[in-house]
Amino acid sequence: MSKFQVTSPIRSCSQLTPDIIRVSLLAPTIARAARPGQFVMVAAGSSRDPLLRRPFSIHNVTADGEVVLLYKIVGQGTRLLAQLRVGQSIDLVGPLGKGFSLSPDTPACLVGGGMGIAPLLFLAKALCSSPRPQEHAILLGARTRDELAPLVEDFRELGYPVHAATDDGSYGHHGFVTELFQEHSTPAHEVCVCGPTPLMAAIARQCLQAGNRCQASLETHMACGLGACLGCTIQAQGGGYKHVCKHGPVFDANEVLWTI
Amino acid sequence: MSKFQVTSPIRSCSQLTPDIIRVSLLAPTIARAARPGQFVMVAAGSSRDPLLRRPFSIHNVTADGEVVLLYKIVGQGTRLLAQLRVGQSIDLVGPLGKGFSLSPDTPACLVGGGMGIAPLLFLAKALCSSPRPQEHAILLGARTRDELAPLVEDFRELGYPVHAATDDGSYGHHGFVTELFQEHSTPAHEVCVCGPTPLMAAIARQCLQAGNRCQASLETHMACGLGACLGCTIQAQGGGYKHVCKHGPVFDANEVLWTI
Amino acid sequence: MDNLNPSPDLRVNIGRLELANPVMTASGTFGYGREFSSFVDLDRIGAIVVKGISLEPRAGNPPPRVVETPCGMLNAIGLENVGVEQFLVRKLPFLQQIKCKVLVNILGDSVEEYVALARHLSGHQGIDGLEINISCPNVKKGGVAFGTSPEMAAAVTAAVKAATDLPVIVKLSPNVTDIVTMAKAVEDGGADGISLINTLIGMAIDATTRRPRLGNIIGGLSGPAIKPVALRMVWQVASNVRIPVIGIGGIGTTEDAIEFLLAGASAVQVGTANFYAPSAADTIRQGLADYLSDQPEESLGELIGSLIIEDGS
Amino acid sequence: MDNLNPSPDLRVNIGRLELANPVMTASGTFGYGREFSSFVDLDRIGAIVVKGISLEPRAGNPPPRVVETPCGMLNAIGLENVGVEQFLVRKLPFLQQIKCKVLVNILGDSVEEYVALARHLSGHQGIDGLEINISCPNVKKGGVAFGTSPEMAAAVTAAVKAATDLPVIVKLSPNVTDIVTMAKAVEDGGADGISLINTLIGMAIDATTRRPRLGNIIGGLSGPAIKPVALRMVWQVASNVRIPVIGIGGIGTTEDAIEFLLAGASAVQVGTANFYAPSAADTIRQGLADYLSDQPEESLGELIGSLIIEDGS
Ligand SMILES: Cc1cc2nc3c(=O)[nH]c(=O)nc-3n(C[C@H](O)[C@H](O)[C@H](O)COP(=O)(O)OP(=O)(O)OC[C@H]3O[C@@H](n4cnc5c(N)ncnc54)[C@H](O)[C@@H]3O)c2cc1C
Ligand SMILES: Cc1cc2nc3c(=O)[nH]c(=O)nc-3n(C[C@H](O)[C@H](O)[C@H](O)COP(=O)(O)OP(=O)(O)OC[C@H]3O[C@@H](n4cnc5c(N)ncnc54)[C@H](O)[C@@H]3O)c2cc1C
Ligand SMILES: Cc1cc2nc3c(=O)[nH]c(=O)nc-3n(C[C@H](O)[C@H](O)[C@H](O)COP(=O)(O)O)c2cc1C
Ligand SMILES: Cc1cc2nc3c(=O)[nH]c(=O)nc-3n(C[C@H](O)[C@H](O)[C@H](O)COP(=O)(O)O)c2cc1C
Ligand code: FES
Ligand code: FES
Repeated sequence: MSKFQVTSPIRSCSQLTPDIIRVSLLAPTIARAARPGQFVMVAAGSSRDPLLRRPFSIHNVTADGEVVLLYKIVGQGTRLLAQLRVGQSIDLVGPLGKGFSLSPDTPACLVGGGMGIAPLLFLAKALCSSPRPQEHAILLGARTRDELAPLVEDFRELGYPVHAATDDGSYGHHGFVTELFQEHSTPAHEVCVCGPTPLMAAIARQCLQAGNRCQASLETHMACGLGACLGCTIQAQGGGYKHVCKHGPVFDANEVLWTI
Repeated sequence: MSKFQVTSPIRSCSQLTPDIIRVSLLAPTIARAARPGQFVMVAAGSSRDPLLRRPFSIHNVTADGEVVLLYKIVGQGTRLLAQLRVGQSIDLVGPLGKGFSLSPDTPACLVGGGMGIAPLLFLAKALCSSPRPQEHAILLGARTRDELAPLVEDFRELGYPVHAATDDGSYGHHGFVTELFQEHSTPAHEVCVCGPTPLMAAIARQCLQAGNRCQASLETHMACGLGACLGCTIQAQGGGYKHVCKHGPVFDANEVLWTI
Repeated sequence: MDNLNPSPDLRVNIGRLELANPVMTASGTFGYGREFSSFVDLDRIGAIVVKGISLEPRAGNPPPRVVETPCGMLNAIGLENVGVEQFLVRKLPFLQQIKCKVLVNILGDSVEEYVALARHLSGHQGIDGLEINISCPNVKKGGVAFGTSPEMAAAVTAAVKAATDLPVIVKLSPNVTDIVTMAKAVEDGGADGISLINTLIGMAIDATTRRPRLGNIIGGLSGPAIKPVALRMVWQVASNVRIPVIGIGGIGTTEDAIEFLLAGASAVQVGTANFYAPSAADTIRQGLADYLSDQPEESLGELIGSLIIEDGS
Repeated sequence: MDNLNPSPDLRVNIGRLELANPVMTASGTFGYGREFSSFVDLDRIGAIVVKGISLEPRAGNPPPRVVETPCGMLNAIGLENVGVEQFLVRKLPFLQQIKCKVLVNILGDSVEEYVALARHLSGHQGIDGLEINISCPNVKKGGVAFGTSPEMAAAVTAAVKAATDLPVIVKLSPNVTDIVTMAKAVEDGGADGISLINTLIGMAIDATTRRPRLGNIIGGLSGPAIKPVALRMVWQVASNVRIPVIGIGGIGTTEDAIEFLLAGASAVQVGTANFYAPSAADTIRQGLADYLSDQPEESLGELIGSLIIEDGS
């Protein structure tokens, strides 16, 4: 449960689309301790505006101590991050939260939508060493080919077959990843989903009906990421609240009250 | 009296010492309208922290529309400015304030200390075209050779003899620029001084005694630079206040109540 | 894609005062208009509120008068102004030539001074209304600020209303326990509108010199830092009075302005933003027009107070 | 160059409570200490103030509960906590193992609840004092916050003092017209110290969805944005009471802490800064030691209230 604050030099940095960026940061302590599904809190610059760190899933870690993030430019913080260049540093706190938990010999179905694909690569890598990796299903969706194709490649490189869907049909199945799920998931699959809330809610419901165990990685606004501010609440099944940074970000889908 | 707000690309940028920087910005409207002694208000980044623009004297302007600034890194704003590279832009408002006023055929004595040298280069350039440029005296002081030598060169390139003084004696006279003033100024000189307040006060007093006309370029904290906030007050001779951004930054030394 | 609403109607009314659009500039941050004529088309913004004017000229506070704070600034100008006579002679003629409305912000040490100012300023072409700055201490009442006592605030409002035919806006201080009570008091006093907020009282210290950073020790906090407080007070006041409310506090972008309109403000004033973004008022006016042209609403009036509050939560 | 003062004495007293140094962590921003054990040496900071505890567990407010604002943040946590019983069972044992002092922040709906909490929390090893959060509404008095009425604040202070032997700090709300009157009231009520400020009340709106950004609509503003207000109030209060004052509000750096000490605070609490700089409390403690080792003062106590005010200006 060790957590670290590390000033992490940017090792490499690539722009997958005009607003999706992958950045590799040298942070060996975090890289070693990280488990799939965990996240880091990232300081977007040294000014006090923006004030708070931003949470990002750990997209991957490398053997030589790099933590890789995949993010989309959506506001002030990500805009500032995107201005940084190789050699400059980013201040990270992590690894944080509870990640995915999979039994090694159960086949898994990973379902990712948009930036929700980020944590699944790290998870898929961990699953490579499971007894029958070919039994896992990887289902990825995004809006367009540009956003999806480079990510699909990463999973294929790990040796997985990947089923892809795009909203505009420019790559893979024309439609939603939920449709891929109906087609490719089996009752034996343990399901891990990350993406927009409507996607996760739909998958969670389908799993409930079909009897699959399902884990979902949730997002909320976070101030601390450390379980201290109590700001990152979601409504829990059966009443009350849970905190995404501490009880999650990965929850058993049954713990969550899906309101959408 | 035209003022402009211009997003100005950095054309070139050089570090004279680890904390003194000269930057050339493409801002043709401002460059054309600028008079020696005027200043610009510079936005240090796009974040709201720091919130206010920073005032800098116009160090020089070029025929192809560049505004040159010379500044020292002293705090958050100048630190942010110093991170910007050629090709990036800086937002300028200017030219602002009342500059130096010299009658073309009177010999001038320019006295600069530290960053107070910045506006004097632009002034010296304007004086090149006066009937007898060789009658002007240029007296410059700084802490060390590093800080002073490159600036002295600029004035020499304009064809002026320059008298230099450093606090540590590493370049020119070992001592203060006030001592150079006693030696090299004549009763005929119109004096223009810019630098730390104690320097300006001392020169102003010597001029008062000797009967020289003296103009001093003052600094205060400024919020707007436009005469609107009334924040940039100095105490005036004879009571009341004057506003540096509007009545100055260049004042007749007699207008100012020198309290140091 | 066509705009839903290609020529949106930005007009708003503050009582009898009709503004071409809701973008005003805040007192003390826009000089007398002229200072910004290179950056803002003065004919096109809603209104200018000029720097606070007193009966006699005031020299103001000793320097330093301004200091930057995180996302904000403190000022202790001390109400420096040329006095009402000089204002009429030296500043009004320029203001008479521009098309936007002009409000004069007035300040005094006693009810009588406010009344005298209101009389002086009435009946001049080019002055369209008064904004009463009640953040000033009432010298006769032991220096307690008019703006912290509902009774004194109501009294000064009523007295000024009786002394002038001009629309009278009362500008509230946020340094009170209960802003709604203050607002209701000035509404009862007859105010035609309420503007808020004035600055929060703050202080800054230089750890190196161990001295206050302002000559006056304390000063008024303004800028983006105070926006959340301003928005809350505007929402509370607009929900509890019937007269129009003008939102002020940290407004620097079109989005900021929309937030205040949604909270119930009929107009907004741009303050500190004029300093760091001298064309802010113009940018926001244009931004509101662009925004509205994409919305179902046909006029800006429909936006006012249209914040959606989910109930049951 | 030798340090003037190589091993400076950082100890300060808050009444009977002796702290190894003046750096505390603010309630609600440091969990129960454990959450920060990777970043802060809990044995070396002055004191931890734990999240506000009520008699019964509270679930808190619906999400979203936090939103960023310029140089600050709004929170509407709604006082979520495990309740006093669970606190003693589940949280106290860890706190008993660390060397720094522990203060429990308490909150209630009535004087009786505060008294019951004080009784429950007295006599436990590991609890060194109470901090009364009076920003809560008094349900019996129509929901007016204890912290906005001098009488109610004095009453709750006196009642808690009578119910416990622990040192009692009263934490003031800044949302009042006259902070000095509030401070004097709790001093008269018998408080051993005063901490201030709690959060300013603010609001944020999402212009796109036209909805409040917080589930609770309004929330508490904290962070660097409020520092000037906090510093002003600390200075005013410290100049007008005899009991020790603890400064809170936007403190994130050593320089911030020094400014509050100069203004008269005997200690400081680090709040929101813990979120963006989780080792802030440690950094500031070390920073104060380094600072003092270069100053003529031999102990930190000499720094307190040593702001230099030039007279005559
Ligand atoms: C555990 C966790 C893991 C995440 N992993 C990734 C990732 O791997 N890649 C990635 O691109 N993004 C990820 N996010 C989302 C990411 O944190 C936000 O996109 C980022 O904080 C936006 O910062 P900004 O300053 O650019 O945008 P802002 O200006 O702060 O906000 C822009 C918009 O995004 C919304 N927003 C901001 N933060 C959040 C949030 N935490 N949750 C929901 N909405 C938000 C705002 O309300 C606003 O509408 C993750 C979030 C969480 C909680
Ligand atoms: C008309 C005018 C012309 C100027 N020309 C130049 C120039 O050509 N080159 C140059 O290097 N500097 C110049 N300055 C000073 C320059 O504006 C400040 O150094 C700069 O604003 C510091 O910004 P910062 O954010 O880096 O420092 P901050 O963090 O804001 O401040 C660092 C320190 O400098 C002090 N300081 C900041 N601004 C001022 C100010 N305006 N006056 C006095 N003290 C201040 C602060 O109190 C603090 O002690 C000029 C100032 C004025 C008013
Ligand atoms: C430098 C300065 C001077 C001000 N002078 C006045 C004034 O004379 N009268 C007044 O009512 N308000 C005055 N104000 C307050 C502003 O009009 C406004 O209410 C406040 O700054 C909050 O808005 P902002 O955050 O947009 O600046 C002044 C503010 C500043 C920053
Ligand atoms: C998320 C959060 C939760 C808080 N919870 C409490 C609390 O339970 N009790 C309390 O007295 N103050 C609480 N506060 C107020 C802080 O202790 C502190 O007074 C305030 O945040 C100002 O300090 P800062 O600007 O350093 O954060 C909370 C503040 C935040 C940001
Ligand atoms: S983000 Fe602070 S408790 Fe989860
Ligand atoms: S800086 Fe605003 S009036 Fe001079």
